[in-house]
Amino acid sequence: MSMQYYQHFPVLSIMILFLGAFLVALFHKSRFMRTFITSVAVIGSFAMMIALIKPVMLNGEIITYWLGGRVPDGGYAIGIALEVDAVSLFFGILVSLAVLLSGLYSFRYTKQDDARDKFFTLYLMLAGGVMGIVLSGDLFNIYVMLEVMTFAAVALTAYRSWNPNAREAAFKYLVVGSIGSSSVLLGIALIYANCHTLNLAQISALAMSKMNPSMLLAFALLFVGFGTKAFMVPFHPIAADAHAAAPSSVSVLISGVFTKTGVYGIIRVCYFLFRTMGMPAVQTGVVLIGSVSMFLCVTMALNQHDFKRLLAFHSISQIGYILTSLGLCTALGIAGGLYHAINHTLFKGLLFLTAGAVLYSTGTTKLEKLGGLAKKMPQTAALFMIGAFSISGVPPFNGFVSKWMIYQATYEKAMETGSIGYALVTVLAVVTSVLTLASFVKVGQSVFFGEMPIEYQNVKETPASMLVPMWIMAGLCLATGLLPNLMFKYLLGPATGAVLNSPAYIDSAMGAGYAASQMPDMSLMADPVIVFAGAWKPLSWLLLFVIILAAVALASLMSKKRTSESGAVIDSKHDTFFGGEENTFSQVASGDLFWGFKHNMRKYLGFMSNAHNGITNEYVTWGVVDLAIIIVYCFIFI
Amino acid sequence: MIVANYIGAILLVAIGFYAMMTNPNIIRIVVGMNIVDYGLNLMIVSVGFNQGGTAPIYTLGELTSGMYFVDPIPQALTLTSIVIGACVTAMSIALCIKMYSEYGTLDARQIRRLHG
Amino acid sequence: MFKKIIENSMAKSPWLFHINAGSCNGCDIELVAVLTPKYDAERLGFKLTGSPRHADIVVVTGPVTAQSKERVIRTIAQVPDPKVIVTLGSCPRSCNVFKGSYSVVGPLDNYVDIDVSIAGCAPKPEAIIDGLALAAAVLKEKRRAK
Amino acid sequence: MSIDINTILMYLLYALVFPGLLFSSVFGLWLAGVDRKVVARMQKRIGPPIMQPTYDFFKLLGKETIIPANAATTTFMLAPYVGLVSLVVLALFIPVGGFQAFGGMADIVVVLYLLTIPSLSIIFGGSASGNPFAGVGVSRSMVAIMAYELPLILVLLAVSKAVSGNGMLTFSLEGITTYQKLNGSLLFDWRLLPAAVAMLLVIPCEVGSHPFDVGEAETEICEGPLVEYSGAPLAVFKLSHAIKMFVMTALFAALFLGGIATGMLWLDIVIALLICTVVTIICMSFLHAITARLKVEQVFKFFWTVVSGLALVSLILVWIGI
Repeated sequence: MSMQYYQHFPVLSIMILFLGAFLVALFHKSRFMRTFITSVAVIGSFAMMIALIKPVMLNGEIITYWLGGRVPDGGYAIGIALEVDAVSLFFGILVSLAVLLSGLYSFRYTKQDDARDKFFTLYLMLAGGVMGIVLSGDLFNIYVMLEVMTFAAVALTAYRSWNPNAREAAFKYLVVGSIGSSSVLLGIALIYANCHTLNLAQISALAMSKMNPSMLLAFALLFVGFGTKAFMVPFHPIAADAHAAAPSSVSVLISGVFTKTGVYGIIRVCYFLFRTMGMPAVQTGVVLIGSVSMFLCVTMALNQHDFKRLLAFHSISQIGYILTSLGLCTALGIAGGLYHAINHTLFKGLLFLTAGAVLYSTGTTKLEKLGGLAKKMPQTAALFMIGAFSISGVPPFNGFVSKWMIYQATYEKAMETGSIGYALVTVLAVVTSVLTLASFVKVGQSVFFGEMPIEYQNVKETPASMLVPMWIMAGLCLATGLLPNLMFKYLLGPATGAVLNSPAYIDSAMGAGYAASQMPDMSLMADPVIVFAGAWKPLSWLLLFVIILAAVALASLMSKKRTSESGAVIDSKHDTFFGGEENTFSQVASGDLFWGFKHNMRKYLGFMSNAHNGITNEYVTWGVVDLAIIIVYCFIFI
Repeated sequence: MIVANYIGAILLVAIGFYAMMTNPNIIRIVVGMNIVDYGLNLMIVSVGFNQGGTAPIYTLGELTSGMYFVDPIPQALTLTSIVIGACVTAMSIALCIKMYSEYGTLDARQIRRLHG
Repeated sequence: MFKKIIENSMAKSPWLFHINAGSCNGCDIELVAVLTPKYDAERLGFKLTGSPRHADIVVVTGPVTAQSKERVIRTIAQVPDPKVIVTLGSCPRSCNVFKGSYSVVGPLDNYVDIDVSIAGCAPKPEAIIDGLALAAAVLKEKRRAK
Repeated sequence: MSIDINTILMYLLYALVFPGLLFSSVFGLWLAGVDRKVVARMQKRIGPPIMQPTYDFFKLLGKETIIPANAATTTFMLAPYVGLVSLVVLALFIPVGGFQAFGGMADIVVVLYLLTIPSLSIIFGGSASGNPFAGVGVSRSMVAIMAYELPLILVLLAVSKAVSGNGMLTFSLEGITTYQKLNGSLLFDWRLLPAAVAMLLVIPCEVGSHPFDVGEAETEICEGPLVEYSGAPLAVFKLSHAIKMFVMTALFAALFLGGIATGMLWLDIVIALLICTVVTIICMSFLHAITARLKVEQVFKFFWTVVSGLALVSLILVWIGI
């Protein structure tokens, strides 16, 4: 088989990022070179991923690239492989898109920092690590890339020397994250001891026939390891610290990309390596973890007083949605989870970037100190609104479509299994969505609307070079919401099919027929059919919206315009009504905003707030206990 | 013999986690991380160990029938893992130094500006 | 035609905003009495609003005290046009028994133009309804004049 | 999707006349008038004419619009229109007497989310006005949304479960009404009675009527988010409020009384509109006349315990399939 030119793209898209990292370090003196190299690396990586859509997504090819040309010999994969199927490519596109937009944003954003060359070196290392994970077909390679990525992420978290919390956050991140890394390593060792190979495809072919307690332990360890990278409960506190302390463009990567590698890892472990996802016990476990993550973190988010920390908790809450949906093991559930994964990257990226813009302009992200910025930064406020509507699932933005699918998938699962538990998961997901909305109303009221403190009188709109990536993200938020059909055709459909079709993945690496020869049962679902229980046609809905909006606009134009707006001087007519008093600054503090809710939930919220006490040892204890529980759960129920 | 290695590895991991869970001194937490690492390294090396096997470095002339090797891949993995462990340790110690100068203490119970 | 509809609606849906400029509370009680089942001013479309921005008719009671003067003027300014200013009781027009007090700076017509005055201390509810109906007619006229 | 001129004309007709903007406004304003009249009669008053909300609407159109100096102008002016439009779109999706303008385009989850947009428009509009009273109102309105959303989804899921048999799940409103046409209205299914009661309690909270109008308490916080609005935007908000009454009651009629079929479409529609009126009187006017406003934390507690409990009972009953 002659190699097509595009078969080199996976390795090149990783190499270009790492090469960029070294070149940036080499040319660290020149600002132009730094910008140029970074741009070339991130754009090149993204372009190569896009170029792979046609062969992988549309033609259904699986690209297997053996480094050094060491193809499998005698049924054993001795070389290191890069294997790109639709799932890998899906995450690859998602990652490179976030890296590209966030990278473009960083050029201006890091202007206030020192040592910017190191920032871009680490940034590209982080990006390369993530790309390496999602494109690799070798388990140990994934581990190494995981460590590269974690290392870069920790360094970037601690990067802002003027942020007093950065070191603490980075340290906790490193320590608690090391539980995950250790679990992954131990899991890999156990798998190697049983299967004598590190190739993903071969392991997944052999694992079923070699199932024994140590393989089960390896499954539990790998699950927890990748779960740590996805910051599932109870590993969430470190995520909140790290997201908040890191520069915003890095937070975009940590929340939109880093966590996605965890999700990707869980897909690989549960659907490919061990193929345990078919078991009801595993489904229950994953859905349980997902639901707890989504509800617990959204209530934690309601308690926050810092814009970025709030976003961080939401990030984990959304990961909870993704895990819940993926844990259902139905075609609709997988499609919904993957859809939510890409939506999460887009809207959470957008929100982090707006938070960064606020930080850039005002120097703080404390909700209590801000207010009324929409007058000074109208575009940023509009972008924030788009992000907030997307994440809370307001139609026609993208968050709605994926949540809609998740509700259906969970409820359908409930119908299928006859268990009311899954129905309650649907309810929980809806409630979480409302609470998400509530906390973004809080941010909107405290940061962009409400009254403006006097010290922000001279705040300027975000610079254009930062606005452009944000507008692109906002446009994508709307586009992915309006064009689900295209999303299904080009991204989600093939990816869902690939998740359910592990034999094809195996055969592509090991030669045709290998899977059939090694696996006792071949549950092959080559072409999943995604059926919706309800109806939703965003485009025609938009048409309606436009028609009616036009009618209303016409009507309001026809009625005589009687708008009076104040000039520069505030006269008493246009003054805020304050019960007749002269207007003085008085803003409802963000902590008191949902008093009616908090009062009723005070015991729960107080308990949660006390539990997240910031002591590293306790977070480690949670992690280790969680690890132990999951291991025990696996041994009892599987 | 190899069983002793496994038990030792598990013990090391357990000791490391115990240290991380109970010691409030952040330097000792880092030490705990290292102990976990060593446990894992021991584990991986033991996985590839063959009783009586020789080192997997040979020339064709030395090859005799009945000769067998220890698995070289786990050793390579261990090397990688040691390197990574060293990097992580360096990083965390660097952070500890910075934190000590910022907080004036190494006590994890007092390094908790981020909470709630 | 559209203009005509709006003009007619103006007279049929006057919303009140009530300002107490240091009143003894007598007139305030009578104003609320107007909304009770016996007199039911709502049948004419009257409604008490909570914000001056929604109001068409501002009802002021009490002699304007030094403390309340600025607040009254500011609140009246915040009512969107067209608006009608009604004084309820004798106090806002003449300061009544409070005239000459060190703390009274009224009457109100020193500061704003008054459209309708309802006299009495306190005026009867019937008188208040009559005055408010007159105010609604004035409101319509003001709208037409625009 | 092929689009010809006839389809577009039909769209326009549906969207602008029936059951869209014109019809829903007229009927909504009529409902609001009936509501005020009934409350007045219950308090032994004569009450305003039925046309009163219409007069209010046109009067407000003729007033000056003041944009406060502190407000974020674009959001402040845009919010009411977005809310109105989403309500009109919602009116198109909800079947009225079996007549659904756009049948295959929405389901209960879409309705659930579209219902939050009008409330959101009030919230963001109020928030953009920069008034502290509005801030308090925003907070309360949001808590009210949080309060009613839990029982509402429970009700919707219970209904959905009740109508979807033999393994096929249906979320679509069309499917729900079709089922009722075949098997009788769900209100007469005793298992769903608690859900119907819960829905009747959700309606006033969603619409923002007594005793759940915490967000717009005019005597405490000067009408909350609406405090700075005047003129045309306020008129649009009042109109949205009226349309919301129509939409919510029509939703109730579709979910629980969708089985009424006489064979004549116009008669079905008239009956459905009568049901809307009756539901308005029951769940809004009655409650308005006999209760005082609850405090915000009481509203939250009430909805998350009593109302959700009712809905949950229904869900469980439907689920275990008695």
